[in-house]
Amino acid sequence: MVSLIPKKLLLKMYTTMLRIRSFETKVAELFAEGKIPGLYHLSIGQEAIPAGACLALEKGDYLVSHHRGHGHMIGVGLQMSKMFAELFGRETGYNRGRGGSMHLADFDRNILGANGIVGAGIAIANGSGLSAKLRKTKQITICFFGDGASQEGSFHEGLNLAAIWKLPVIFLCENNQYAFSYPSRLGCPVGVATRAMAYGIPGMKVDGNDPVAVYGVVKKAANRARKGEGPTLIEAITYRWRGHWEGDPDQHEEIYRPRQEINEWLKKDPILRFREKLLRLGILTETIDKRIKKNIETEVEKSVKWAESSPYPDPKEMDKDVFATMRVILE
Amino acid sequence: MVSLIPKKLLLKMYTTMLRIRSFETKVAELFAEGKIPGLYHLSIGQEAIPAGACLALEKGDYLVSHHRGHGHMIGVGLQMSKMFAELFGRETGYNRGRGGSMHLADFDRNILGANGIVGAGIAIANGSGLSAKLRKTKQITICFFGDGASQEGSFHEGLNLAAIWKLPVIFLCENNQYAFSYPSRLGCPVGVATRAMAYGIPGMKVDGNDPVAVYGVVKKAANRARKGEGPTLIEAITYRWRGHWEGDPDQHEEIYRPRQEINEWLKKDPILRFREKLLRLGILTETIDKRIKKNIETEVEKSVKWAESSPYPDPKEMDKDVFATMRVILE
Amino acid sequence: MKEITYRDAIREAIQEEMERDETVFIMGEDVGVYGNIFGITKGFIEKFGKERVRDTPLSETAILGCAVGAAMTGLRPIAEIMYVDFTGVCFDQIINQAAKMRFMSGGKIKVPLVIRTNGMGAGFQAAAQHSQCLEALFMHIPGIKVVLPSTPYDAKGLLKTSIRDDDPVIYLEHKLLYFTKGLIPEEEYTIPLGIADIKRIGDDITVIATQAMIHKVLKVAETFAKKGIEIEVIDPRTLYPLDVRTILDSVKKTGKVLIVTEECKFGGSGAEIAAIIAEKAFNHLKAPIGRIGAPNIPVPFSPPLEEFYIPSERKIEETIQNILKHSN
Amino acid sequence: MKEITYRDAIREAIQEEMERDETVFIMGEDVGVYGNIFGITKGFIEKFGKERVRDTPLSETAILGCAVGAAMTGLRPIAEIMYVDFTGVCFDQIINQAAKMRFMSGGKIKVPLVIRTNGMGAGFQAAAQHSQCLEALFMHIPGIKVVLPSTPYDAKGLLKTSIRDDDPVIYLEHKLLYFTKGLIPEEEYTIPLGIADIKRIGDDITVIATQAMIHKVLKVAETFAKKGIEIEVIDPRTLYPLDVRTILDSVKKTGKVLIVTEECKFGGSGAEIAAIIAEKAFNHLKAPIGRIGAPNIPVPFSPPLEEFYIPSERKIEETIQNILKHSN
Ligand SMILES: Cc1ncc(C[n+]2csc(CCOP(=O)(O)OP(=O)(O)O)c2C)c(N)n1
Ligand SMILES: Cc1ncc(C[n+]2csc(CCOP(=O)(O)OP(=O)(O)O)c2C)c(N)n1
Ligand SMILES: [Mg+2]
Ligand SMILES: [Mg+2]
Repeated sequence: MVSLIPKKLLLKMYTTMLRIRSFETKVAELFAEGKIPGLYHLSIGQEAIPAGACLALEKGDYLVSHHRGHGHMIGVGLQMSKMFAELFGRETGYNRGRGGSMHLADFDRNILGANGIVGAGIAIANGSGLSAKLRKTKQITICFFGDGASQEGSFHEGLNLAAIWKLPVIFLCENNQYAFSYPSRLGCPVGVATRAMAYGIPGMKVDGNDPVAVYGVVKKAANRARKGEGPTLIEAITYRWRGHWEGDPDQHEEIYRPRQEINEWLKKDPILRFREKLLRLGILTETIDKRIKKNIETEVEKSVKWAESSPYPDPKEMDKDVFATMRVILE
Repeated sequence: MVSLIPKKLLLKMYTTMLRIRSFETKVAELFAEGKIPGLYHLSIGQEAIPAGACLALEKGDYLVSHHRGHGHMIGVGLQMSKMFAELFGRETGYNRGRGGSMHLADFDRNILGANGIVGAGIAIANGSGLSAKLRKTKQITICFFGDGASQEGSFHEGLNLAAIWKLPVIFLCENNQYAFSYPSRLGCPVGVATRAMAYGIPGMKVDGNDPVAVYGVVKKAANRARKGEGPTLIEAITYRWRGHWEGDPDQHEEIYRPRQEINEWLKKDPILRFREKLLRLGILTETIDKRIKKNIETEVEKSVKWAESSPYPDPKEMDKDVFATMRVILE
Repeated sequence: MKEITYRDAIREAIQEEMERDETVFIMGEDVGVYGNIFGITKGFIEKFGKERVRDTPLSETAILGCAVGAAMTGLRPIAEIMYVDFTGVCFDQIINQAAKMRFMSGGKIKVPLVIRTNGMGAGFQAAAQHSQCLEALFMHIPGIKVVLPSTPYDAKGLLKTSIRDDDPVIYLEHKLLYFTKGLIPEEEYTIPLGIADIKRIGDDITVIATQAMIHKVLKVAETFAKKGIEIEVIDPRTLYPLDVRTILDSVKKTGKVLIVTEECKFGGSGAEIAAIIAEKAFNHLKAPIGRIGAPNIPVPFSPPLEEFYIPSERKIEETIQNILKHSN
Repeated sequence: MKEITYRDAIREAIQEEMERDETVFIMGEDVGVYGNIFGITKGFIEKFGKERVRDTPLSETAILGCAVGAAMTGLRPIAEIMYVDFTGVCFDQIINQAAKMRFMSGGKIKVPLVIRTNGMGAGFQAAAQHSQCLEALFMHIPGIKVVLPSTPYDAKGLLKTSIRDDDPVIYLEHKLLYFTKGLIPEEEYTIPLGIADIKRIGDDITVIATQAMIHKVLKVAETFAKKGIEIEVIDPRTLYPLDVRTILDSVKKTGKVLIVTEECKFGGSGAEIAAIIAEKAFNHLKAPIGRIGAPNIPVPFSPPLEEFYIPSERKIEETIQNILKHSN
């Protein structure tokens, strides 16, 4: 598989993974220092999925994300600076400080947003799918969600509708083994991909710690979608390294995840694994690697600086953002 | 299969089907004459399912029904008189006139009620299932719903929870080919029973116009449930003869159902088919048949009379029925 | 002008807008082949094709989610939820998705979506889960406009505006009104959202009412007129935006006010209207603010119960009488 | 008496009731192994076993449906929905099932169910879908009792009563209050539903407030006290049943009233309270009824926006000042 992919793309996958990790490592740090407010769900350990999946998309495709969505945003090329600005609650953020981490979006790039309600995006993704279909644009929609989301009614209704209407949507479940403290082996014993059978659509399981494998299945699903053959359900197996949210004590104490299990997964670090592969194949060299990392470091530092020095939004302006056609009354 | 079932039970199945049909034929008549108010969803053509399923239950088992629920009520032995009284909106009705057809229930017999919200009962059935499990009573719960309900989120969440907790619940889908005007072959192309695979539980498809076949699968599912092995999903294939609700023009005009299709299904009348079988086996004779029908006719007439002559509830008493612990203020 | 039913007024509005703008489409249970349970979209498939007149499975969350996503990406969906009672199974998509999407995005996206529900209201013996008036729930959620027409004229004009509006609108139809008739212009017209209609002018008392209650109030007003008492009858038509000015102006003129809604009175839309008046027109009030609604009970099935339950003309009359007793 | 946090008061209530009555059990997301996101049920599995402390999948409709069914068949479930915002995905089970089951049955069944939600309220920068105050939605639905405690004492006493109550109760916890402290008796106590608490006695103005707002109002009241102005502060504690008498008695005494809630003001619970006063205590009012709530905007994320959004002590103070200006 790797051999079929242009070197440049492989390097981009690698860089994307690194950028996601650096971004989120910084987020963890800033949050711990009390510099950014809000609730944070980090995807460290899961970077291979957005890196593989987003690079399999084309310009103009729609993306629907969920609460653990920073990786997807970076995957499709959102700017770290405006992302950080959003987390700092600044006017220069993607959502002008109104949304924060759980609502990051960039409509200029058809990134329809993260979502604070588990499973809600699954239903919404059908909308951009239908829209592209009716407007005959060949755009597809990729919808990211977790294993926990596959237990929500919206998963069922959403996948069923997509299947019935043959909508150009890829449902990509990031099975990181837990929905908060609830293990996915309890919540969905048959495996999420198996559930595709309930809708008569293809269900594929893939190593979510291998960006190339993810790229492959998403590419396949994207082709299928673009040809008008309908949706695909992909289950990418991975693991979240950190607590459910920043502040989750499971990060430090053994509450719902055995330390043994975490340690096993740490060994499967998608970035290290891919790095070694690329080095072995001669696509990456230590020098290039250093340069990439240096660049990202600079990018992160600059972005944070810019974000932090950006102005806060003016509360008196909030009244304009509720409706497109009118202001609300601020008393 | 038939040979394994006591004659008495076979006759009871037959009688039950006839009682359901007579009851509902009368309902249609009374509604057409403007004698009973409300919304009516009749199950004429589907009688084999409640007749087979309800007789496979034991005393004390729970039953959860849906909007098309008269058959289930008669199946477990509710009295026609109090059912009619409810439809007439009288104080002597099962729900004291507060509920009507869509909310018929008899808590003395653990009949937890019909429901006006499609799919809602599927989630509620888990509650009586869990209750029996925690109280260690060996009661099981049977939950009836339609093919349309299997498209609701509550179906997914309900079946998943039942599977995970191994609840003693039988989910019996009466696939009568349509959810109102929407064909089940569109809404669930893989077939409802197949969806059991998504939860790792048994899914069984059965001829819903054969009470003995229904009895067989329900008995099996009931044994499984009672042994603590968890839920079963049964899909009983059948057809509704009448419109979705009384007043649905499809009853008389060809709107969403081809006449051809209806005619095919009319030939598969579960009652006539079973009658012939019983006659052939010598279990039923023409004389007995006539007697049964005569008795039912009398029962229906008497019940209607009693119901119609029962008093209406007193509006001033409604304030007592909202809460168990207090009256509400009537202004 | 032509005479038309409320049902047909709604149909005309949808049809005209679908003809005018090809990004408008309609989806919902039984809206296609069946043509909607009240026949609103009968013949639409033939006219607009199955792509724009979409029968859906029984999946309200999927319907609304799809509509939200489509509205965010260039289309103007009309999503139908059969009875308003069924919004319970897809409530998140209304209150947390459709209504908040724009604000959460920092005002960068618009969501031009109309959610129509057929079955507000009691009077059909459809019992507790098919008879509710739930406008108060939607009105409390910022980000969605709430429209509840009471006449064919309003129904058509407001629906056309709702479809053209760039914000999510929940358009609540009352089942008892579908076959009531009224006059509408032959030519095209629209009615802005947020403008109350003074259905009758008067100086003695202001009665604010919505949907089915408007008609009862108008009848009662006629009786009073015969006795020389002139009732001003105001139909807000939209609860959000709410035409506070028209309401306050009238109250300032009459000094007496009664609010009549069919919903459960407790915590209903009438409470907000009363509260606004109590805050903003207090010095003009000459009597306690009267409020009529259903008791705090689920809608009962049995005809005598339901009749007792729904606010009656007699009750309206008596309450007005009582308020009028207060000296000026 | 002992000092305890609101969080621990809630834990004690659940624990004591589970010890007292073995038909009481608790279910919800992350309530078992994790012990609830705020640690409320930490150690419960060890104490009561996995059968009575049930971790559920991410399926709120299934959670509530199961709870309704269990309540109908002899158990007393406590069902937890993590944040109140998530009730949108299971709203039907609350408004159409739990709340209406008894009435639809003709009063023949009882549904002794407590729905607890952890996360009412803003102040955590949790943004639009994790910060709402939705009490007004539930209050409008007949058949369910609505409890919203503001202190550890109220939290424990009201929760114990709710669990013992034979009717469905929605018990709304405010996320900002979990780690506030207060005194409660060592011995067992309960607080009846429907009895407001006069948190401070005064003659000059009545301020009615709930949850987090109570604490702001009490602080403001102290400032006024220094100037010799005595504010009566009333916490209804339950919105349904609502203690109308205590509210009206106070208003009749003071003649001036301000209602302070954190929810969006428009169509909120404060509207109902204002409307009742405007109807029932009109002749005692000496000033317009004041009402403070959040603007009609989804809860914003950014700290300065959120701060502006949540009703502030300053705003409360100024509004009281304005109302007091009206002559007696
Ligand atoms: C409807 C709803 N229920 C519960 C929550 C609280 N919650 C947020 S994320 C989460 C777990 C989600 O698990 P999963 O879908 O597997 O995604 P992951 O967090 O593992 O990436 C929960 C319970 C929510 N936000 N929305
Ligand atoms: C949540 C909800 N959506 C829609 C309806 C309106 N409705 C009532 S029955 C029905 C069709 C149900 O189909 P199915 O489950 O197959 O049962 P059947 O009527 O065929 O017996 C519809 C759409 C409803 N009552 N509840
Ligand atoms: Mg997960
Ligand atoms: Mg059906």
